[in-house]
Amino acid sequence: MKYSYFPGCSLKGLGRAYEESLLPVMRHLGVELAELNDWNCCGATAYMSVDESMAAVLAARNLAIAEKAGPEDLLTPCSACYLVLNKTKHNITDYPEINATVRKALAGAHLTYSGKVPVRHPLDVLINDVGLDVIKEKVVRPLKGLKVAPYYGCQIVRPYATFDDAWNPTTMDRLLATLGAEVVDYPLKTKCCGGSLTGTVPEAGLRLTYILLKEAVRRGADVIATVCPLCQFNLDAYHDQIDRRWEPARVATVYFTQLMGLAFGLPPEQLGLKRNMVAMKPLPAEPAKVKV
Amino acid sequence: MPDPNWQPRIVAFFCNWCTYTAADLAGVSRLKYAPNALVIRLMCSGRVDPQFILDALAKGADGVLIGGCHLGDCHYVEGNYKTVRRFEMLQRLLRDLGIEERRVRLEWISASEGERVKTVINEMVEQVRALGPLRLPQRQEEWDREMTPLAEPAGQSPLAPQRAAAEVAHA
Amino acid sequence: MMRIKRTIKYEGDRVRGFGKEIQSVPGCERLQSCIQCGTCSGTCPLSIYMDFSPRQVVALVRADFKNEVLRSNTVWLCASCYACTVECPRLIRITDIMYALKQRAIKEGVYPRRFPIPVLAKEFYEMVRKKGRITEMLLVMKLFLKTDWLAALGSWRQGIGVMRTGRFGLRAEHIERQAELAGMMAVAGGEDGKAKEAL
Amino acid sequence: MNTNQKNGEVRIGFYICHCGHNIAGMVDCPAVAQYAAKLPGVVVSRDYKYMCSDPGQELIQQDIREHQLNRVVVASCSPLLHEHTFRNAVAAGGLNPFYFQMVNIREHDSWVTADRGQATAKAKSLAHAAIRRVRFHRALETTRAPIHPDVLVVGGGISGIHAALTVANAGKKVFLVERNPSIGGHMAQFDKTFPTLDCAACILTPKMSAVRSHENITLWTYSEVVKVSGYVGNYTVTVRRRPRYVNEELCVGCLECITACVFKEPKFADEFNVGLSKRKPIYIPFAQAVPPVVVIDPERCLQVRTGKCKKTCLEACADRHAIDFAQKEELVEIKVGNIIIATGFKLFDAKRLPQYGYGRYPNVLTAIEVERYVNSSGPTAGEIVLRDGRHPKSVGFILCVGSRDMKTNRWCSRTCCMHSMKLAQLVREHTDADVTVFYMDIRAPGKGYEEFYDKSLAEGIQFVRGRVAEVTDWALSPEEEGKLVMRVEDTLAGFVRRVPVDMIVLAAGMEPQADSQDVRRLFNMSCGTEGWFLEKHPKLAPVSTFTDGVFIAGCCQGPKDIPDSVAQAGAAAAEAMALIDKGYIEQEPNTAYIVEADCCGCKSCLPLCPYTAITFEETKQKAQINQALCKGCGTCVAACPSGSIKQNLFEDEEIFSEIEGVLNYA
Repeated sequence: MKYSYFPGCSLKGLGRAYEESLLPVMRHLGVELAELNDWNCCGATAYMSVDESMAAVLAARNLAIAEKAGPEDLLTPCSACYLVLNKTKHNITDYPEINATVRKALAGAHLTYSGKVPVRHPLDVLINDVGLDVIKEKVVRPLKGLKVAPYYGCQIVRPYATFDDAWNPTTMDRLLATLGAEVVDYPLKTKCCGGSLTGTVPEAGLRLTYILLKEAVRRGADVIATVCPLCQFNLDAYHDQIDRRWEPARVATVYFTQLMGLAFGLPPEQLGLKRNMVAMKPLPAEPAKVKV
Repeated sequence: MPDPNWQPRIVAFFCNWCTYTAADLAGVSRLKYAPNALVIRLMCSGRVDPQFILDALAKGADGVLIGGCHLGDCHYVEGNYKTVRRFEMLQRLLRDLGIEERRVRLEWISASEGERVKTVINEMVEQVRALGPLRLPQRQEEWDREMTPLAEPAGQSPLAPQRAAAEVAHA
Repeated sequence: MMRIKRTIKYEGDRVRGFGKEIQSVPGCERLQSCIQCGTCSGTCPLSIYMDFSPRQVVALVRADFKNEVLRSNTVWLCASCYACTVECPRLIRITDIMYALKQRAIKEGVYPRRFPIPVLAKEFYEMVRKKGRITEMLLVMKLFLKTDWLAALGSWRQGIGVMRTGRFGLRAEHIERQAELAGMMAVAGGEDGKAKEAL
Repeated sequence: MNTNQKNGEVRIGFYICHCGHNIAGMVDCPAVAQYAAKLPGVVVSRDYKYMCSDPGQELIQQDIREHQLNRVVVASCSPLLHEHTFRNAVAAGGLNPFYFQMVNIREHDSWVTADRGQATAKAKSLAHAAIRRVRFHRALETTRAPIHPDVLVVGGGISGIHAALTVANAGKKVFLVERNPSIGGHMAQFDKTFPTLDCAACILTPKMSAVRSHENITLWTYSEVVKVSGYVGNYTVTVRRRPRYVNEELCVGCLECITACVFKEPKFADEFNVGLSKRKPIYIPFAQAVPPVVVIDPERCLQVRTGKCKKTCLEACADRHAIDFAQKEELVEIKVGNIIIATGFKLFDAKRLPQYGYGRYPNVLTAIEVERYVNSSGPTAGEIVLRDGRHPKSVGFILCVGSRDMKTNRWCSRTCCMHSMKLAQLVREHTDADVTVFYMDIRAPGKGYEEFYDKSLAEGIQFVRGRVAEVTDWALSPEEEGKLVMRVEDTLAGFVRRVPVDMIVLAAGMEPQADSQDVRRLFNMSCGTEGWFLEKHPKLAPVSTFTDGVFIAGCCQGPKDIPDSVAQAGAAAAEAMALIDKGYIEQEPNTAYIVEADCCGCKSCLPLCPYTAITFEETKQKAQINQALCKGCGTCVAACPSGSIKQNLFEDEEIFSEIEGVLNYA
């Protein structure tokens, strides 16, 4: 199994623990990821705010590079990248004027775009291509007794819910259950984490983060599992401010790939767990293997 | 030489119960669409004789549209199934005659699909516009002129286009 | 003393054609079919901070109240979570309408001064245009520079945490073929150079 | 080809109608009249404001007399609307009505064309075609077929009941077929009816009993129509009667068998109480069921399923012998002249909108569930209770659940505003709870309905304009603990609110029945894109369908309330009776016929006819068409290799001339 791989800027920066855990986990499952040659920023939400045709071109460059690289599907772990790349695909198909601009811009760089390469999220690939059976076979350290709140955030199921339900996504729930974890009923699983507003308008943005954390604590979660670098940062990095503004709601937030790595018995120090600001508690039942 | 003022002319055969009614609904809904399709009402698309289609093309139509009830919904139980079979044969024939198949189109439009009448007619007009004029009557005149010296005795009138088409249809 | 505010709107306050203009933007086609049910505002996690709710924004855009909409904080509080777009019973892509409005606000320079969100969008835009990639730390520093130093001080503990866990790369990220991207963006910007004008 | 010679000189009168502004606004009518005047055979060419008006028709008749017209062409609206009007006018002028041709320049031209020049040109082309065509018309006679006086009514809800009673009271025989074990439909489940708040059972039960006792009505419950053939006046219908394992004639409804059943406790979801109570395998649908007899659920009954049961029910029934496990499914064939379809609706499944939590939160209910709760014969004997038995202190109603929503159903279900207000009033009557109704628009457009809205307001029911975005059970403040919380924009107050309540009632909308497509095919009807049965004309033929002799009433045509359903049922009954009392139907003379001399006896037409109208005369080696059976589709005409089959009104030369006509004006 082979995929083109678009990490996106966050996985090289604030979200590097995501990449640090995703790569070994995928390797462990026999999935080959080939990082896209000279990829550029997807444009994220900020770009759409400035100029939509430039945003389309920016994202389309990556799609075109992926097409040039080969027929493999394009895997992108960051929710924002996943949304932007998929949205660009839709826009290029649906709007002739965007299509024309993109083609013209790509032609200048000797690139073409035909729409052939699907943009996929690791959750989608793990559930639908790799399969839970295969994942189950690799579990050597079941996460028994670990209560995990599955938090999907917004942009992998909205607005282009292709591999999961927009209202009640379950792919991560099923994956976590396969790892042996106890999945907490977490009705806020697709609520917004506040996005970049946590930094720019903390009063509004952080409150959303706080509600997510508080409800996870209230429901007894030991850890929150995320699929998005921005969600992880928001849920992990603002506890001081949340303490000050409201009340402490301490619970660790990790990438689902980090939990997979733990269940696969991969060395914890190679999964980027040390990058957490609120450290994950040791796994229950067995003596603590996870260093903080 | 393309005439800049040329407009595609399309003859449409619509069944009374579904497509004709749908076209009425499009009217009642005030949906605007291209004026190039002229509708001839028949009771059932099963009445559409391949001769009608060839005749329309021979008399100067650039395209022909047939509209009937959806399969399984025919007012006469199964007339439209007959239409499909006949239509497939006709498409082969058109291919042999060197007429683009896309000039003749069969569509199922139910009585409630007024919007679809608009879409189909607009699409078809653009499709035929892209193909350009068919000019069968003129072409036939040209062929006749080429053939006249060969024909004997001189002065015998060539086959009328309609008869010719009819014979082809029954061949 | 009781302060009063005159809120009546005159025909002259409308900018004729604005609603149509927004409607013509890709994704905003269904703007006119809004029935003002308020599902967007009800589902929006941030509508409670907005001076106009998303529903009101749709009504204002439709009625050509351009200045009122572009000057409001609403569009800048949209976190692009797409909840409204998914929930709208009239299939209106409200998030896309918000983007269309943000673009126009930036283009016309009417967004609130020193308000961090449009500044972030612009800095982000600039960095990508120049480098092809984002280096989050540099972005954040620029943001604080242009908006509020005090806010930066307020998050010092967080900053230290981020440094300690090694999550802020200090090396500026960039792509190799920067010229290629620049050329593409010039094409996308069009002859009128609307992108340059925007900045 | 010598038809015109046969009728002497062809003298055509051409008339173009302005239809007020409808046609004249887009088509230059005088120009079309001038164009037509110059066409061969046209003697008179006029434009007039309203051709269908009396003076318009008079104009035609006068011209027929004064100018010896023998052909008439009218360019106006769709022939489906006014062809008969003008045919009658032509006949009144002394001409055979089939010397007439109509041109549709309104629905097919002026209303759908954006440019006046193009619309005028199109009108000329179409007029030209008709003028060429009418030359070939011949005098034809309509034929008459007798009408079978019996009527089939499908569906035993309030619409079907009312239609059946109306027809039966007029002295006609009616077969009423209902799928469920009892008639009564949705109305039987209601407690009170808006806007008068009279008890549903009090007004429905007498009608149900009247059906049972009516000498002209044959009631078949637990039965379904499985096959329909024939045509108006002469339908053959096959009805499948499912075994209820109880002889309807012998059962007296004493219900002792139910008590005696080997299942000591009721165990299975009771359909009538929408699963809020339980029943046994042998049960009576509800107290006032008609027929008032028990029924055995074959899926649940041990004897039917396994053949192994003590059959205590039989002992209880003793010497009545009403229980009959030997009953088998029966297929009954009946002949009727007209059919009235009143198959109703189904409720939207509220689980399809996960944001409202139906099925997840026990105290989120649907309106029909609350309806059963408030009913004194319902599962709680009229008490409104939460699932844990407490009485609600606050109740919220969410309207338009599965209505006015492009993602589920885009239509307005028309009854939910009133239904919810009625339930809101009843909830307040039965409890002291605060009631809040969350709505997008209140639609109360019936007689006495606005007054009912007034009453709701006066009684202190709160109305909040806003579509509830979601229902959750996570509390953000102490007063929200243990409650269901709605998040909604109060669009009139202008802010988002979180409203905690004990109970939420979802006003689920109406949908076409799940098998509406099958029923539509069975009776050869059309459906709109949404799945409601399509009426022939939305204003002028609201209960007719495109199949003559098949009428629709009630919610199968679209959402409506009880008064409208009953009105439609009466209308459908009247339409059927008009046909019956006329005694015959006039058939359009568009039948196919064979020119015997040209028939080569190849038999290729024989398998084409779905009505078996074509037979083969072995002695002559020629095909023959039975004019009484032919429906005029023309499929055989198009297929005849020797060209010996012709069709009245759609002769080859008529169509060829029409083709030439539409193409000849450039």
